[in-house]
Amino acid sequence: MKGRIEIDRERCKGCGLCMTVCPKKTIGISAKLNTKGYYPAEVVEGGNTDSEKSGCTGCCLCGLICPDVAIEVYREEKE
Amino acid sequence: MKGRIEIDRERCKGCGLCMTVCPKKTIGISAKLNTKGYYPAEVVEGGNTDSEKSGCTGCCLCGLICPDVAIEVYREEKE
Amino acid sequence: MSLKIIFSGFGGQGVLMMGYVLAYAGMNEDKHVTFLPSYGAEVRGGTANCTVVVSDEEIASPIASSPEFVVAMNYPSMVKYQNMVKSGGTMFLNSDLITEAPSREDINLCKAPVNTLAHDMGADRSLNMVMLGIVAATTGMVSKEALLQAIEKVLQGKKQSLIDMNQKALEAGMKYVADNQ
Amino acid sequence: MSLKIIFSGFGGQGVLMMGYVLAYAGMNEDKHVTFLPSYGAEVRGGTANCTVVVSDEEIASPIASSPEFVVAMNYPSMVKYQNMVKSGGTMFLNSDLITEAPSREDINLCKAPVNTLAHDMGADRSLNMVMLGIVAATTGMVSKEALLQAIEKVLQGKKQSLIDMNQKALEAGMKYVADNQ
Amino acid sequence: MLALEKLKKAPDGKIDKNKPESQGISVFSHRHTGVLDVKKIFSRPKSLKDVPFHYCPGCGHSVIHRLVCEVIDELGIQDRTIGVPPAGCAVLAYNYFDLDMCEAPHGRAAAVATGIKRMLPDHVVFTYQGDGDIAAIGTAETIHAANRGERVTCIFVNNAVYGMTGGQMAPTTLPGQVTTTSPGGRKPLRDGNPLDLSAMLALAAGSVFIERTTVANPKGVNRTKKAIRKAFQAQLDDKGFSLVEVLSPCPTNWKMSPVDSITWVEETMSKIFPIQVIKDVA
Amino acid sequence: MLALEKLKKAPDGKIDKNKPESQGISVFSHRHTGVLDVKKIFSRPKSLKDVPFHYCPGCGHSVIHRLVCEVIDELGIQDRTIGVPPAGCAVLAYNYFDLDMCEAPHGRAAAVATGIKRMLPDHVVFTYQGDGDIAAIGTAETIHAANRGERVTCIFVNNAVYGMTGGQMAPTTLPGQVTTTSPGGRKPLRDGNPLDLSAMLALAAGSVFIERTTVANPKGVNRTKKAIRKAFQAQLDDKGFSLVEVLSPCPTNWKMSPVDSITWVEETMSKIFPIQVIKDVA
Amino acid sequence: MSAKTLMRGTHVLGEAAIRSGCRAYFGYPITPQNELPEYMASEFAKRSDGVFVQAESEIASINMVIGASATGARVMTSSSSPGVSLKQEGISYLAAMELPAVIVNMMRGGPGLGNIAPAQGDYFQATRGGGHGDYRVIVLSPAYGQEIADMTRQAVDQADKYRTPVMIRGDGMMGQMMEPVVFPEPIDPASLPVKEWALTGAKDRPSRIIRSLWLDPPKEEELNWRLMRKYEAITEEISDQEAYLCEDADIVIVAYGTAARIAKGAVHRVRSHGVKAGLYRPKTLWPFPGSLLASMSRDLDNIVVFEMSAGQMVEDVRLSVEGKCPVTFYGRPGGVVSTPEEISGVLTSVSAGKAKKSA
Amino acid sequence: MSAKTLMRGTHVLGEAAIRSGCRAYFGYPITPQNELPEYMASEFAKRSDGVFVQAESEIASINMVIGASATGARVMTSSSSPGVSLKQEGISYLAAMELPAVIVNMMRGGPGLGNIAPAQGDYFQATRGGGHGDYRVIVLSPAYGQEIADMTRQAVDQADKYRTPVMIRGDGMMGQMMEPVVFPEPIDPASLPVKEWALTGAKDRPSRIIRSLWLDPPKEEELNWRLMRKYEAITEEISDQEAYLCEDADIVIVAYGTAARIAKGAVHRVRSHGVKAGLYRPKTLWPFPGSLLASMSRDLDNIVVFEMSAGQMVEDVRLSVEGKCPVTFYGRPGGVVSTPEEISGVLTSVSAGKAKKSA
Ligand SMILES: Cc1ncc(C[n+]2csc(CCOP(=O)(O)OP(=O)(O)O)c2C)c(N)n1
Ligand SMILES: Cc1ncc(C[n+]2csc(CCOP(=O)(O)OP(=O)(O)O)c2C)c(N)n1
Ligand code: SF4
Ligand code: SF4
Ligand code: SF4
Ligand code: SF4
Ligand code: SF4
Ligand code: SF4
Ligand SMILES: [Mg+2]
Ligand SMILES: [Mg+2]
Repeated sequence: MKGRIEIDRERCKGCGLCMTVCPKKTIGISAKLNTKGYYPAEVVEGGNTDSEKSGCTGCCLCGLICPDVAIEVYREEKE
Repeated sequence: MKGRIEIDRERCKGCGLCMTVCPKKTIGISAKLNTKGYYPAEVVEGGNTDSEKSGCTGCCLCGLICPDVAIEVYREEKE
Repeated sequence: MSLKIIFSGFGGQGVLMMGYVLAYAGMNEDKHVTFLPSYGAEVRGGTANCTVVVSDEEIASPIASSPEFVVAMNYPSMVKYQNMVKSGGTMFLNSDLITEAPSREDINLCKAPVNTLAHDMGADRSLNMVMLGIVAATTGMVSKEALLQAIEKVLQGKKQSLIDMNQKALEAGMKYVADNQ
Repeated sequence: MSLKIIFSGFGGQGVLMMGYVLAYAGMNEDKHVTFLPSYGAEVRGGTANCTVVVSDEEIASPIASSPEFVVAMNYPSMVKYQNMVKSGGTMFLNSDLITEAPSREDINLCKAPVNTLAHDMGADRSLNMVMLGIVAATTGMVSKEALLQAIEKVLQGKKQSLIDMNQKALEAGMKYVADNQ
Repeated sequence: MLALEKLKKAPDGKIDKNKPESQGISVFSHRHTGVLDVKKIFSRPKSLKDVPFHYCPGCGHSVIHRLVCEVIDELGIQDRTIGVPPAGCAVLAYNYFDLDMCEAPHGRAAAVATGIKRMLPDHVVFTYQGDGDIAAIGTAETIHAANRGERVTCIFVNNAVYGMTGGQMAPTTLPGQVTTTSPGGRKPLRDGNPLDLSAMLALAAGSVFIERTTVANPKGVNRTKKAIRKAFQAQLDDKGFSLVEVLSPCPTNWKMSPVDSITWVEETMSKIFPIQVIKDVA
Repeated sequence: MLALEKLKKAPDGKIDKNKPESQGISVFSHRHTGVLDVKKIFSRPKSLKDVPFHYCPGCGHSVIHRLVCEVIDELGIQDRTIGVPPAGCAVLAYNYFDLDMCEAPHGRAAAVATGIKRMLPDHVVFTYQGDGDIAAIGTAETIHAANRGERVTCIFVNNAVYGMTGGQMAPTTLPGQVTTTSPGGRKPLRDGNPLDLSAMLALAAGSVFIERTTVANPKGVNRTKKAIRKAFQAQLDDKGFSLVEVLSPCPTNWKMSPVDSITWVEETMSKIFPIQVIKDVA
Repeated sequence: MSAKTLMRGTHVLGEAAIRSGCRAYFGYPITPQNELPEYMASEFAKRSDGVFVQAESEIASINMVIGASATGARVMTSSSSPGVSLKQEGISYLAAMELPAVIVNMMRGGPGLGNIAPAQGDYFQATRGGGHGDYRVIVLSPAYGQEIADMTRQAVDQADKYRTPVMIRGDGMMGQMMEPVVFPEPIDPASLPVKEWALTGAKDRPSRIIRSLWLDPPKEEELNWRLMRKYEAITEEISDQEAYLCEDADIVIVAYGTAARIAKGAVHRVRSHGVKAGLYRPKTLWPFPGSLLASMSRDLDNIVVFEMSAGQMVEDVRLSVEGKCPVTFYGRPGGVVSTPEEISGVLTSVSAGKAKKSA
Repeated sequence: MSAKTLMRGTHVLGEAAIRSGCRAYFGYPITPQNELPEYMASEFAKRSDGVFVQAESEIASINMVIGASATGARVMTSSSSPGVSLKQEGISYLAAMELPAVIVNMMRGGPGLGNIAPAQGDYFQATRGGGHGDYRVIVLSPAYGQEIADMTRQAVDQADKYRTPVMIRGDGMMGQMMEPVVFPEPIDPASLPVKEWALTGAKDRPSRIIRSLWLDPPKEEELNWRLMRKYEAITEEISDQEAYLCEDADIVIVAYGTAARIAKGAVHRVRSHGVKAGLYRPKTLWPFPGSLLASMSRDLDNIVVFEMSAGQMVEDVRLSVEGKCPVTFYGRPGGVVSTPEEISGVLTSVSAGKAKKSA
């Protein structure tokens, strides 16, 4: 299964919880402040969605734990 | 064992609890009001202290239950 | 005309009902009335009393500091209220329970053995209505009809026999006054 | 003479400490001082600010509605306070985080890259004392000695290295002003 | 106005009964018998003031007062015990307990006791509270005192009703029980259920001894006294919070005779509030 | 006065990091892949207003807000649900819940909810309360609402501290935990013990469903949602009082990073407050 | 029933409230007002459309009132002095949230636990707001059984009209005393106008919030000034008093509630001895009906304020009169009920004092 | 340490209380006063002779105060507006039981939950008694850091002397602001006079009772009049104010606490523009120091009352002045903090209005 997430960098407060729970380690912390003054989470540069191993599976764990509903999760499903 | 009780008829409110608990039925209710307007408990007329069966044993049950500490109990003990 | 009366006694003597019936009767005669029961649940036991004012005008104060009439159903009540009665007023005493006389000279006394009277008619618990009958006949505060009707209203929903008994007791009280006049 | 200054920035920039050290120094120079921190635990996050008044006379009001000086350590603070500065007053800006200029023409600007300055001396977290040094050197509100002593007092009980670092940062700020005059 | 003096009749025997008799003590006639020694084995404790109670006939409050005083006398702590009475029928408890006492606003006895005990840790502090006081308005104060493990003792008089205010529903009123504010009987769906505060207090880590007893029979009276003694002892031993809940008759508001009241406690009330040690880790 | 304009330096790379970046969304680059259908499987629920939360980074409150809204949406009861926020960090909850909401004074949410529910028995009424709110000042109101079996649901956010007022000791603060009012760490002998309100509420006859969960890990989040759903369902089924206690991180007052906070919940806090169904008779 | 009934004050209050559409009562026992909750309990047990909850405390009851009122219901609570102190936080919230509610205080002797006798020591608490912040509560003071019925109707209506808590104040005597009463016609709550602010579930409309938190001071200030404007309107529209035999009076006694009845008795007495006395009886304690008194005061020799307290309303009298006439206070705190004789003595001696001065 | 220290108001209060022999604090968190309990917690954690209890509520804390005070200890509690409302029942009890206690209210914007900004909306509550019954509480209003220290000492002493609760009132600004303070010398509680009424166990003496229940109205009345005599003595002995630049003033602004500081700034400003303004700052709010103001008022053109409320102390000013001088009110409720500029504007326009009228 393949997934994809969107992180709203203005909603994100950089708590890092999503990073911690992501089994695929596809999330990291941005090097740039957002306008609220937080370093938001972002999809890791070079995160490889094509790889079954390291790519996002759409497991939603990040979304579940995110306190700020800053993450939306999409999953690719066979029709 | 032989006992004896004293009922303070002015303290007594005639609740009748002592009567109910006395195993020897040596307590009754007076036919005369006390100055508070209650019919107080009294030792039953003809209560026979000499009789081992019907007389007061000094078991204290009446004293224990009396809400108004209107009863004092004495017991005759061998020296 | 405005008449004030205090009913007093101990709980169980129906003291409040006396006052209530009187006030009710007064109301039904289109008089101004107030009925003020004693209250005080914060201390247990003790006496009961109530004050009734029956008046042709609006009643300013429902408190009877010097009432025209006092009814004492037991001894402590007599002691408590004897000094309040207005000079020239009347004190009604339940002579079954009150053997001493009040210490005042300037008031009338109306003694009646209401326990006995009620007992004799087989209505031990209606001693209050006997006394009320005596009060009504003596003071004329309200009419007999109004009182009989008031008893009916007040006991509405209770057994008819009870109503009858109370009405009879009231009449017995009034008759007692007539007989002894 | 009575001078009012607002220090502002976000939490973690040591804004309150700037004000506290300044007030402490003023007190030790026997001036009248007030230090008024912002408070508001009932809403999370947001900015921090404080107001310091240093005066030769009793301070009537500790509130600076039009302060002579404002220190803004980040952009939102500049936006918030730019209109409050007294005409002819000075705004101190942390130019590392504030690239735009305030919209007013009638005030002086004193921009300094305090993050950089602190970073360059290996004391990232002492950017506040750098800024305080700049403020002190520019305004002359209190003496250098009083400030150095205040830092020592305020950090009493902490590690000596920390005290040294903060004192050095203060001096760095003052030196920066001298160098760039 | 009639002068009705003359109407006075001699009352008959029956009515005579209603007349007050002069004061006196009714006793067995034989005070001493032969060589036997006569000892007074039951009378009022020393720390109970020698005044009549104002409680209604058959009320449990005064029995419990006596038991508390007996325990205080036996422990010899009258001179260092401070009591906190409630607002409730026992509001005048200080008229009976010969102890230093500090009134508490309705329900707040546990907080007042906390204030006293914290300042005088070597003293013995107890509260005396009704079910409305302790289990309704005072719920929070009691639970938190227990949870803090305050070294105080609560005497909790459960009579399933608001006695002092004239018989309203209490938190401990039984289902179906008629009170002035549960006119058709307490309906759990509408009015809630009897609250078992003692069980809740047992869950508080700071409580060490909690027992439920009754004074509705002599055995219960004895057991109540033992429980009170244990509760005070737990405090003296600096163990924590202790409480004795006593099921206590309120004939007046139950609209029962005193004798029926004790039967009701035994047969009905103690079914819902079982007599038992609820917690004992003292 | 110096004109220091000229001093402006170009910031180096490191400091550049501090500059705000314009708004944007960070996404995986491939939105669609081959014949697969891309479905949004996780986003904000409808009854949660689309505004940013004011809570601190890593705070559990907002997760719990989201879960309540998800349940409300799934049950289709947004138009007949009324919420009661607390005084506490969630005091502004009405800014997030797109529901009719009525503020309650600190601790009194259960009483306010009772008032609402009694008037609108067909509506769904819930309170949202912190541990200080529900288990300290609101102890009595909560216990008695449960005891009356009020058909309301409490969401009880246990973060072991007074969050809003700046980190004072709460009734649920753990032994040894440092707060601003337990400076050397909570000492049970002096400050009392962590109070288990949920266990006490389970003793109330009117409570039908009580569960303790956490939002400190994704599994806990799922379980919390299920619990909230069960709690609301118990209310919809007119069964009685329901409550979900959620262990929730407060990084700010615990003075921990958000990541350390969730670890602390899992490793320390849930030892004292075990994750479990406490009562289920719904 | 529009016939006369003989009923005690507490029952009159309860019956009048029900007839005014009040279908919710939340309370906690305290003497001397227990007959009111008891009446509500028994009436609402008889009908299916009324809610009676005996709360675990006064605080719980006032907060249940907040909740019930928020749904748009007409709602009442009652208590007596110490219990009313406990409701102060909640009353401040009601005022700030602009929620209607009727709160009854059958005052007793205080401070502290005091006693249960009739007293008027809670005047300040009611009229100045015993709670925190700038708010006012409409305070109605009936003195007669009929007025209890009428003012209860008024209280329920005004609470809704102004969206504000209204307090009815009596004492044990007012509550226990029975007088003949004719009740107003019953109102069907369903026929009342819909409250556009009430919480009924956000069905087909935006969600609603009832709150009192305004973290931003200007917003909070806005609320405060809105309240003040409302209070000004209330002051203009409802201030009310009975001015009895005041037209030709040289001396006026100001008293309310039970004290006013006693004072009326005293006025009759002294009039019969030739002292031209009148009674000024505020029916609304807040707003205090001071303007008529102020305009009368220039022509008076004396004003006597009589309260069953150590002196509280006397401040409102002084604020109204502002020195235009001497104001004497006579009070009996602690539950002592004066007699008309006693008060006529006061009136006589004050007017004699004045006579002497002007002689 | 008799050296100057820079400390926030709440800490000054705590430290001064400890130095005044206060060894017991009971409280419950609420902004903006949390730093006071926090200070007490940390100080009493350091020493063995102090008791700090964070209670489960404001009600519990005021009742712990009752208990602790009953043992003779010097004891303090603190809160802010809504929390102080909850303490009203307990305060009425303290007054009735004649127990000393210090109660701090760091007021916030109200009514209801309001906000945490500096405000003065609880003046009535404090000075008129938000609780039930006839009682008063000494109310002290510091305006400067040093005064917080001094008045705390005074509060603790007066509470004991008069056996009455004393309230210290500030607001968030007073509590947070740091100013240099010199503390009074510490008092050893053991050196204080023994309280003959305190509960210490009935050892070798008759048992003692602390109570407020007097079922018999004459007894309760006796208590009330005893309290009233005490309050009269207090009024005579401790009423206090700062009259600043009032000697030659045409216009006087009356303000207390934070508002008084702002007003002082305004006085300076308008003086520099030729308006002869003075500041009258009550330091005791109850007893209100009205006599000096009354005697000044004939010579004034105007009195302006400035409060951070919708107008409460203005009643005390009017009661003092009784129409001898026009009284204008200016208020900013809800936590809005005026600037000295704003208030000088008010002074200027009021005095201009007056000038016009008299021209
Ligand atoms: C704040 C407050 N609320 C209410 C009361 C009235 N009140 C006095 S005692 C009491 C309850 C009595 O019931 P309980 O505690 O069970 O004691 P009991 O009389 O049954 O022994 C109440 C409600 C009060 N005095 N103070
Ligand atoms: C009567 C009253 N007392 C105190 C407060 C201050 N206060 C606001 S929130 C709060 C407690 C916050 O703790 P908690 O309930 O655990 O919620 P959290 O912020 O941790 O979510 C307190 C004490 C208040 N608003 N009202
Ligand atoms: S959905 Fe799962 S795999 Fe994808 S980013 Fe989130 S946690 Fe990682
Ligand atoms: S969990 Fe949410 S708020 Fe936290 S870092 Fe990830 S996206 Fe940002
Ligand atoms: S002591 Fe025992 S036997 Fe004697 S009277 Fe009492 S109960 Fe009866
Ligand atoms: S138990 Fe006591 S009060 Fe009751 S009847 Fe017997 S002696 Fe009298
Ligand atoms: S009312 Fe009940 S509890 Fe109170 S004294 Fe009477 S019997 Fe005892
Ligand atoms: S203080 Fe704690 S509970 Fe409050 S918002 Fe911040 S993290 Fe959440
Ligand atoms: Mg009880
Ligand atoms: Mg919390």
